[in-house]
Amino acid sequence: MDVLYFAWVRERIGLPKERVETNAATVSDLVAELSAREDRYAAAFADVSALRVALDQELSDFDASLTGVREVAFFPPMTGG
Amino acid sequence: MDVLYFAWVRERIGLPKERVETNAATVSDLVAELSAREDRYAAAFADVSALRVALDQELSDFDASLTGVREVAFFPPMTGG
Amino acid sequence: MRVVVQEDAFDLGAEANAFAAADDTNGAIVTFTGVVRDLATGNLDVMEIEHYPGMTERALTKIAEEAMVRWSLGDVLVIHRHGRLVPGDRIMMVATAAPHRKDAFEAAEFLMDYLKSRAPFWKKEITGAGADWVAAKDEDEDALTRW
Amino acid sequence: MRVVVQEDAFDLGAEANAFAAADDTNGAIVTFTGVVRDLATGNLDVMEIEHYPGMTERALTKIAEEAMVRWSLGDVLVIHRHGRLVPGDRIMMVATAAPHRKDAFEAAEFLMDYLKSRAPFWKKEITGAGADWVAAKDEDEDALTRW
Repeated sequence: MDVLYFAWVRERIGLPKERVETNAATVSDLVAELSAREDRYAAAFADVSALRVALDQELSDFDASLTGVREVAFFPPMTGG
Repeated sequence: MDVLYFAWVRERIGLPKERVETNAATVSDLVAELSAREDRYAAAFADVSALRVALDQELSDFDASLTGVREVAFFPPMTGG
Repeated sequence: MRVVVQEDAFDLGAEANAFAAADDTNGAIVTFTGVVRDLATGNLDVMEIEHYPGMTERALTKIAEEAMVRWSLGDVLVIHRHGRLVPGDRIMMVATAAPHRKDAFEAAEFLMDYLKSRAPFWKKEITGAGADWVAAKDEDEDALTRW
Repeated sequence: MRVVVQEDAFDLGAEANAFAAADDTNGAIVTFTGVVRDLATGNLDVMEIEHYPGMTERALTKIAEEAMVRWSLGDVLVIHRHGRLVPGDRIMMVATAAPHRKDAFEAAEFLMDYLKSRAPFWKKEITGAGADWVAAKDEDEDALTRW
């Protein structure tokens, strides 16, 4: 699936988008898998309460299932307007 | 003093403004005095709860004193905006 | 702060741009524009707006000053027309500029609520069937209790 | 209903005039415009706005549709910029048209509250001292409980 990062999550991880092959069942599983991979992921995901996640461009939750999802995005709380 | 009429009060009384010589102490006294004068005044002032009054261009009450007042205006509730 | 009472049409866009151009300390700009609505029957020919010259300017200025005192505002604009208007014409506008959006919104609603019931304007609707003065609505008077 | 996400500047006045020109059934038109404010220190050079192409349009459309369902509205407009802006630049605007002013005001506030916390935009402030992502405010999240 495609994993996208925005704002300081993008800066901390060092890239805006990547293709991830995973069997993670939920968003939290994916976060754990990425965090175990490299320090920069662990740093970005250290406090998930400070993060938001979107599945296929809809806001979702960290315990949501990834079944059938093609695009996951992680970012901080929005600050538009 | 100058007495002004607006909207349907003006139409009912038949003039926008007149000079009135009076010793009326309050707005209510002035209303009674005008109403006694002619039917068209009595008709316009029949229900003062449907009217508003301004003294020297400030909204006021029917029991307000007319001492020192130069301009009295009678009109229905406003409908601006 | 600017209060304008005029018979002529005003340009909403030009007024909004000029109002918003003022500075970069007010992050929030709200405008409200009132438009002459046609009647439910769709046969309004003319909306005539009478006012009380002198008192109108005083009342609007007082309301605008009150808004500046109650909310943290950078600027306030009030424009109100009188005379003969037709459906689709813009009757009036208010604009508020504030550092924060809550102040800009609340102040604009306050201005509208007070302007409706405390500024000396009276509307008359003229149709083929005759002319009728618009009656004040209880809900407009009730709206003032919010402030 | 129109939702626009663009890098280019927009003309508030032209947009307001075009939006208000639509018809004579909506007596009330409200606009909100967000302007890049300078910092308290007065040294903001650039405000960079990042967004999530695709999701941004979906989120704004969903919020605008929700407003059309909740209030009696004739029309809704949302414009939001992204990219590099400087103090005084207009970031975004919303506009609502309704038969009654209460609907127009409430819907505009609703649009702003949701757009602030539910549309994927992120602001970064760049000064001579460096760059900082703007933190979301608890009060913006709290504002949603009103609706």
